[in-house]
Amino acid sequence: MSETTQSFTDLAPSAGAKFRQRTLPILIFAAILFAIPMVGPSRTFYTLAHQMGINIVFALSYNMVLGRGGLLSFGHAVYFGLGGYLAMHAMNWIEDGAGIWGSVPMFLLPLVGFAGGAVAGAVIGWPSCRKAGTTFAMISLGVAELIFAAAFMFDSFFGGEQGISGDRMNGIELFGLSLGPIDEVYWFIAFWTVIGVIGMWAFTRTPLGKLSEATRDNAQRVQFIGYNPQRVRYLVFIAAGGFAGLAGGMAAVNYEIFTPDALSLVPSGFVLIMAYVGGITFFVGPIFGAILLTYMQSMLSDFTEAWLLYLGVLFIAIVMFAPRGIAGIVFGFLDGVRGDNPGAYLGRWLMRLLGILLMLMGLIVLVEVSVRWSNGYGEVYEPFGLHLGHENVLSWVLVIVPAIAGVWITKRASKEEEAA
Amino acid sequence: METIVFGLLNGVSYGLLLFMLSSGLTLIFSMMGVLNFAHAAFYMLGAYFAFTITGSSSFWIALFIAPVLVGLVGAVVERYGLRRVHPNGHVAELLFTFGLAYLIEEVVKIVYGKTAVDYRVPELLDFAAFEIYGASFPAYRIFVIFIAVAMLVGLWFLLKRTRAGLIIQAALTHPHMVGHLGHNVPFIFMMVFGIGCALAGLAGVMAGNIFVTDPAMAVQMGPIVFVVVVVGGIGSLEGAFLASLLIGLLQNFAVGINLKFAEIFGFLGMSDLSEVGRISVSSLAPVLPFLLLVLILIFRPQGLLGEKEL
Amino acid sequence: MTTPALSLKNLNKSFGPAKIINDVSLDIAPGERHAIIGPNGAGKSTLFNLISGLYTPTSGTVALHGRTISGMPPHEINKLGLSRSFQVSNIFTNMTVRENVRCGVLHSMGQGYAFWKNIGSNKAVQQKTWEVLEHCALTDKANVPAALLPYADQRALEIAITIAGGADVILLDEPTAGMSHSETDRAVDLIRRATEGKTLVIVEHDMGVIFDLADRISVLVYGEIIASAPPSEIRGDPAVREAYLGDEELPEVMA
Amino acid sequence: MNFRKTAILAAATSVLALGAASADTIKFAFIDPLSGPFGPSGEAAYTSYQLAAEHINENGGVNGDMIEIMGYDNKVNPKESLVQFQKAIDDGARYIVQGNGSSVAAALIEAVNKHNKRNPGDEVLFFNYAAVTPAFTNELCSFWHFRFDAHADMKMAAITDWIAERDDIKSVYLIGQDYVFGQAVASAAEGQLSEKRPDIEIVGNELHPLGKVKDFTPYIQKIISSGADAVITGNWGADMQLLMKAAAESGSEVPYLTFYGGSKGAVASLGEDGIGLLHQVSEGITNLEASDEQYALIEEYKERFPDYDYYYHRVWNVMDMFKKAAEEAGTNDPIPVAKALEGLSIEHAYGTATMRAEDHQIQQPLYISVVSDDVKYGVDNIDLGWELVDAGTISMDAAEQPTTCEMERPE
Repeated sequence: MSETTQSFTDLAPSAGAKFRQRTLPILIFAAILFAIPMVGPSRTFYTLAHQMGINIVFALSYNMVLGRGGLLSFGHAVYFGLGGYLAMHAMNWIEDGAGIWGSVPMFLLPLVGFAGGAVAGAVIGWPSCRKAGTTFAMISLGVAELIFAAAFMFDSFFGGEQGISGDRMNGIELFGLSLGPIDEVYWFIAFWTVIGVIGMWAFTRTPLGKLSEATRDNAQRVQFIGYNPQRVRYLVFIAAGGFAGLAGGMAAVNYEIFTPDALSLVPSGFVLIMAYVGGITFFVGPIFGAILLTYMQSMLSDFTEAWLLYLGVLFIAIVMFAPRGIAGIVFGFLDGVRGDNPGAYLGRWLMRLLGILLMLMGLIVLVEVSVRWSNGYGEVYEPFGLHLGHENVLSWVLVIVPAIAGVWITKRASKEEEAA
Repeated sequence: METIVFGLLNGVSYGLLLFMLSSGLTLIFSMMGVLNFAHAAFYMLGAYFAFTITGSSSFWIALFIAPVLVGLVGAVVERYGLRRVHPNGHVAELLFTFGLAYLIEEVVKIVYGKTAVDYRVPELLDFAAFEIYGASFPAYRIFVIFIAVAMLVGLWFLLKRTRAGLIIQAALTHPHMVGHLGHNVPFIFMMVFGIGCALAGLAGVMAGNIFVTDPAMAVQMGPIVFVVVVVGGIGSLEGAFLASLLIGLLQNFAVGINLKFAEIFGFLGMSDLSEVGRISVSSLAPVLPFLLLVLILIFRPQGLLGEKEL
Repeated sequence: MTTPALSLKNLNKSFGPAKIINDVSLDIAPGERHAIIGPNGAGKSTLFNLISGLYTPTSGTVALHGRTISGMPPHEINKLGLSRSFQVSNIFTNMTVRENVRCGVLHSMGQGYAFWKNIGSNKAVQQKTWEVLEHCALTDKANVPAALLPYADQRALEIAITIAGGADVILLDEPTAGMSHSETDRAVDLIRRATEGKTLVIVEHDMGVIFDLADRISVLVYGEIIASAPPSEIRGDPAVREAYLGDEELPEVMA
Repeated sequence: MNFRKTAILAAATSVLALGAASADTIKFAFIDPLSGPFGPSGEAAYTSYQLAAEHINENGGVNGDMIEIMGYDNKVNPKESLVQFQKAIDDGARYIVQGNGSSVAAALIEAVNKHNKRNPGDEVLFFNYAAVTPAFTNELCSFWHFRFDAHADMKMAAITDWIAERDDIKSVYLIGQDYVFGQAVASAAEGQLSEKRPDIEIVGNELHPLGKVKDFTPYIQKIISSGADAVITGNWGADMQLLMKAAAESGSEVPYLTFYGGSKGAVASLGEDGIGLLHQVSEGITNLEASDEQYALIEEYKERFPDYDYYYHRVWNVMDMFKKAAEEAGTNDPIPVAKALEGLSIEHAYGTATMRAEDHQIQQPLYISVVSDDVKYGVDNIDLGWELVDAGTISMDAAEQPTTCEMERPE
């Protein structure tokens, strides 16, 4: 082959491939965002979509640190929160209209958030990025606790428990959007989500983005190709802080309020789960994770009070059985179907799916029956008109039989795969 | 004088409680490299198991059985969960325990209900041991100190005087060496994880009735254990002991100091009307450990007595 | 006399009580191919780590083209034109071969820590990456993830990354370790071509490779250089023979 | 539990019982924690709303319409509350009820104000049953917000009133959480005490970080060595329970006057040690003299929801006042109901409650009670319960506080 390779251009993907792999997905993503308002969605849908947009940017920014940079952070919400707080103050400055703020459109607030997150990243990253690994993780934990505690001490910036609130319908209108009604906010969120996604994708294509991956893989070797890994980590950390701040700025406009909870360990843990469940080795992984987990967080609690338990099970299942996350499952499936023997692959895949669904069914019956038993309000789990009390033998049959069948089927699918 | 005596007494008793909780994590972390986020969840299990056993028999039986049960749960978790995740690296292991903490809390809520259970100090020890400056010091706290010291001695004996202990000790400082020694590494890991969890369970048995036994107790204690382990230094039980006492004393003495920043830094022109000036040392006490954690990691990453960096 | 490309003066390194490098002094002229040999545990890798900045010397200095580099961090030393490879393949496993080499190229092309440029649009970087790949016969594997490469190709990639930055002093740590005969021949050929006109310092166990490549050989035993001379003289040196007594490789080649 | 489904089910059964099939439903969105660490406190209120709504529905509803309580789990997070708020509006809710967390209440007040401004004709009302930050009916007051709980300064007024009558109390120690609420409680206590009993010395004013203290023993020892005759705290949640446990353990014997001593699990965690130690201020306790219907209600609640106790008496006030206002207005639409609520009074089981028109703050008598083992109704499924202390009834006038509210009313 080497004889036929005449120049470097042959090594790079062709223009067509570039379009298919890089431009097209972004175009499709933008087209979906553009099409959503056409179907006349409800407020709930809009609200969820906004939350998803914000979480997509937030989770992607987290993955710049974890997936691309190999740094496990327990305090990423600090940058989201500080960027958001700054944007919130800027919102109020715009309302006051004093000085330069009178001429800043509300639409550009996420840029203020970006600046806030990046500055916070620059200050906090300075001591913490000197080390990677567990040291970094522990520093991020300690810093997150300290900042959260500080949030309740400095009311002038954080507004105490009630936080800082503002009104987004001020300042100059951009693109004819007053940002009042929820469908106008949609365009704002959609615009910045696309900007955030493109921005972070572009970052992976820059020298610094590549060096970040190199540092993750082998920090020692990076030193011997002329780069300082600490500096690479530090710069990536600032950029990630900036994009987290961008998401914070989006949240500031969307919710018009920021409270200290936004800085706590809870959202920091949640963004970790979003990114990991989505798949940290893929650029799009955190997008999947953000969409799924945002949905779970806001909608699953309508159906079951044990939603945190299901979330825990999902997370552990992903860590144990699908470390490449949902994106890994999706791309693995696509590869398999395009593989040598798609029929057999699909068969195994369906079998495994069946097994997983059966196990899930057992789990759901177990959890729902137990939760009601534990509450003691005399309620009974009644799916599809069945009456599944804890004293009903059928309940326990419906737990054990599907669970065992599910385990057996999945095991068989795995064996077949090994054989294939 | 009162401040000093109270600070010492409470600092030591709280510090020893922290040591009970963190010694297990030190073992696990040093040897397996797993930052067990679910450690505090095992502590909670200890308290709940003790509550159940106390209900059907007595506290004294619970004192022995509950930690063993927690240890068994830990061993099972290691065998069927952690071991599977191990090939994917430390981050995956850490995330596994992260999810496990969620899961244990939710299961506890289903089994024991969402609110606090009535887990009491045993009647035998429910009296004031002595009284100083009008405040009584409960006998149970003395018992806690006694148990913690006994545990320290027991651990020390196990590590320095038994063959298994020597292997574990070697593994603490040189984890990669143990495989070469021809020992059954997975089995050792399972044992260490189980023992570590049992120690957390013991702490739960002891602390659940001093504090409140409810599903939030794990989240409450979670982060502070890491502080102890990291500040103490990897592979060093002595370090964890020192760090526990240090943090216990630091917090308790800070509570006794009513000075505000404005009074300390008044010479810099700080007024007690400013937000920074209004902060008092005692109000900072509970966040001091985290400050200590960050400072230690920046200036002495190997911890107080650790031999290697994280 | 011209300034030596690399000059070690009274270099010492101790780890606690253990003295690993003992008063090593050595000058290597520009363009020279210098081999360092010695029994296992003699301190060869430690010496490389001292030169490349991974370790700081206990005492003594290292100078690159007359400029003291000891005490500098590795990335600064690399910027001054010294590059090294590793005994155990030390590559970016989750990236493709092309990306690996490109990372090595970046710095010399003035790309710095840029986050405003597209890495794919810089023609000079692409051109240079391709040249290095071609040099190391890796073009047909350019888009393979590095972790999936066969061993010999990983070693080639190791060298490719080392030379990619265009350093004029190259340190190679056992580049042919663990290779078969034919693979070794290819590797030697590659090293010869890749280091044309550059200063090369190489640690090797394979004496065939050494005597084939080197202009001068230094023998390191227990942290001390006991001889430093052209290959022909080294063959007859009794001190070297004594040091290698019992070692199977050297006598066989020297015979 | 499928909260929404259960509530619908409850509403549906009561509709069937009446045989009135044509009635509309009035949708109340209950936005509070229903999972996670604060789940229990949300659920205790949620179950109260359910029972109150059932009773109203059984008696013919409001203007012939049935009430439906829809549960939305906000995880005590302000942002999540706003998401749930939008969901509630989508589901047709015109009344929002919430109580846990001033941060959430502040976010909801803002959100409701903005929603009503931006969506005329679709107004919603916010019934706050437990968020006590005084600002909500002072500088932040809103026409759309009604508070059915005494705010922090009113509760403090009740506590200081009681202390003022106790000549044996010469010194007081203040301890609270270091954030807006805790600070407000401390300054209210200082201000009111110096006015009512200038001779009382405040021997300590301690603020500790919110939810971070594991062992309160050192704080208690500071209290003991200060020689205080009484302690006032606005602590809630774990900070309240751990404080009281440490107090009991260290043999502290002075009264601890708390806002939230009645919260779930606090009495149980103290056990007998709480007797005579733990005091609370509230708008009613189950062991007050009351009508047989009230006793029956308390017993029915306990039977239906054995995990919880009849604690949220004010939930019944919310629902009864709503019913009365809507019937006076002759419609269930929010704006007329809001106008009818202004100045409305009802007689509830433990006194008269009046919704003050100028700031939408309820005014009612308050009660100071203490843990006792000689009670009709225990709490937390043990034999201990709350008993009124001597002179523990604080009249409505004594608890009333001035307001700075300047309310903007719609045309």
